Amino acid sequence: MNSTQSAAYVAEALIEGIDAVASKRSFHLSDFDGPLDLLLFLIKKNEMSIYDIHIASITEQYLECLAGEDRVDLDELSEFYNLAATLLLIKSRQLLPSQDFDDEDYEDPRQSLIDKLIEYQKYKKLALLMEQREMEVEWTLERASMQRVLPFPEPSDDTLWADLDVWDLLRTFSSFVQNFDSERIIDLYEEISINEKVALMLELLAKKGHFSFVELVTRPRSALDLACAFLALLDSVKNRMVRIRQHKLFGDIQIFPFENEVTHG
Amino acid sequence: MDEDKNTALLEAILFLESEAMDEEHLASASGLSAIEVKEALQRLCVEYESPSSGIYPLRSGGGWILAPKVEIWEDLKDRYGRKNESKLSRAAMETLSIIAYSQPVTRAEIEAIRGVSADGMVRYLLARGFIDEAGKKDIPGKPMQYGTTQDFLKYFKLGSIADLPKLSDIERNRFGQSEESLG
Amino acid sequence: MDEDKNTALLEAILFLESEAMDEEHLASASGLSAIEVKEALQRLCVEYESPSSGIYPLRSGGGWILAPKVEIWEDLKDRYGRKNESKLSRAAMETLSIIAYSQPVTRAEIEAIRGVSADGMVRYLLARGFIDEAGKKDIPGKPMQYGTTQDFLKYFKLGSIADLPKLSDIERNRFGQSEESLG
Repeated sequence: MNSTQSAAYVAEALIEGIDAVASKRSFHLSDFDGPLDLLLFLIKKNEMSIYDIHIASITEQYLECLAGEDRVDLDELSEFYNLAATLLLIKSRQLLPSQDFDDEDYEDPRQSLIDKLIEYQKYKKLALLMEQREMEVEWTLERASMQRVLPFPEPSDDTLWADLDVWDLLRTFSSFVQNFDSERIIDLYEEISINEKVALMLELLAKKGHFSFVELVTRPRSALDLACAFLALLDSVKNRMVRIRQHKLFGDIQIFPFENEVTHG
Repeated sequence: MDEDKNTALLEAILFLESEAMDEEHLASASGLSAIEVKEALQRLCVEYESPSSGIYPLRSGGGWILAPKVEIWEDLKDRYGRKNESKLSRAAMETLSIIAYSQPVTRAEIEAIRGVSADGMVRYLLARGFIDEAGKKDIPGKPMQYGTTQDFLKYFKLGSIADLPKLSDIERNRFGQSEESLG
Repeated sequence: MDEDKNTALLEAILFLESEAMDEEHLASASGLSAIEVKEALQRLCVEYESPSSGIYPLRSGGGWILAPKVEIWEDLKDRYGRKNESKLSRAAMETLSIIAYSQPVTRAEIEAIRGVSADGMVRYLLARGFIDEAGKKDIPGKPMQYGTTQDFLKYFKLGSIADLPKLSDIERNRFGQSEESLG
């Protein structure tokens, strides 16, 4: 569906929507964006022209709508009653001989209501155009986000890393931690984490080829440290990262890289 | 040739930027003069008209941005598309339309047209960044006036206020003289 | 014409992607066949050869990516190159600190913390030798995890990962008040 088609489709759907409301026997003030919206709806429903409103009948229907409403909040309701008052004023003036109002200064409330309705109708139409526009552009194609820069300097370029020490690293990391709620950082903030133990295990494997479980426990008196080390070990065995051997029950556990054949010793 | 070089430079800059850039910024980023930027943009627009091009320089909110062509959206939507899930309500759209088409406009003027309080809607539109304060009106009480923002243009993918959708001639006549302000 | 359409589609996809895409991925993203992708890429390469083009499809690590032409780097350097170095080193530093303190960690996890794509930075840190692949994570998709290397330890003068300072150590080392809230 191209944009023109979809715009036409929207317009149709909107008109259908209005008809659907019109065919409903009862409707609510909340269906309308304000008193003028309701009035326009009644005029359309009665197939009248804005320039030739049958005031008596419209006023009656308008008041009926208000009478049936008890849920709209008072502020909104007062706006609806304001217009009701204007309608009643126009209706009452129509009952009086017209020459009474020939005065130059007299402002015809009927004319000003018509002007208002036309003005409002114009913006309703414009709002409809804007809505169609919004529909036409409802899809945006997103470009993957990244810092688009010229290619990085060669990896050998050490200027980037000049004068960095491990405290810079911690400081940088802590700035992230500050921005996270406690639930999300629980893994990060944990003094001893399973991840840390997994990392240490990888390091020891790379350094030594194989090592024993006690080397994994850096704080022997900490139960948490021990538990994390053990959980990390179980995890790594499950993930086929390492193999383990134990030469006797409750003895030390030897840890080997998974691919290496387990040899005695 | 210099012309080619300028065009190439502009193209690369538009490619590297992810936000719309106005001509002034393009000039400062490229080191070209305002006229050179204008001419290079024109040439780029022509080059990208080729049916074998899938992107083109799009005017967006007073600036320029490279964007995929509308004709191939359908093929890209599934993978790269994001649907706008925060559409404006009817009441917000009416208020916004009044501001867009009659700016600058005061809250009282909006209320007079819609027949309801505009307070909440104006605040909402301000919060969404679609409108902004646009100076005080020179009448007693000096009420604040409102106008639309660059973000408004971006949201509706309009190059400028002049690109706002227009009423048809018939509708124009129907709404009579009150149309003047729309130009 | 179909050929034009395919070329346009490929161009738009390369524009929207920020990472190099191999032909297989390009085919699945575009819905074209492998041969159509190859042909469209060829046509794109020819089109971008024009001296008025500032970007071109670049073969990078088995994939394709749009990139500014080398001839105009000089003109772009100030804004998009050197000047970005501090920004670049910050991004690299941030990524490295996350990997160091949360290892092993997947790219998606890094991205979740930093809020931006980690692809370029991970690649850079891999190339720099500070990080290495550290097994796949046992979750659906089996994403690769990353950890720090011996070179990393050497560079930061650490005997082991266990020697990385802890957040609680900050209390004992005065960095200034901004850090106190961590305590």
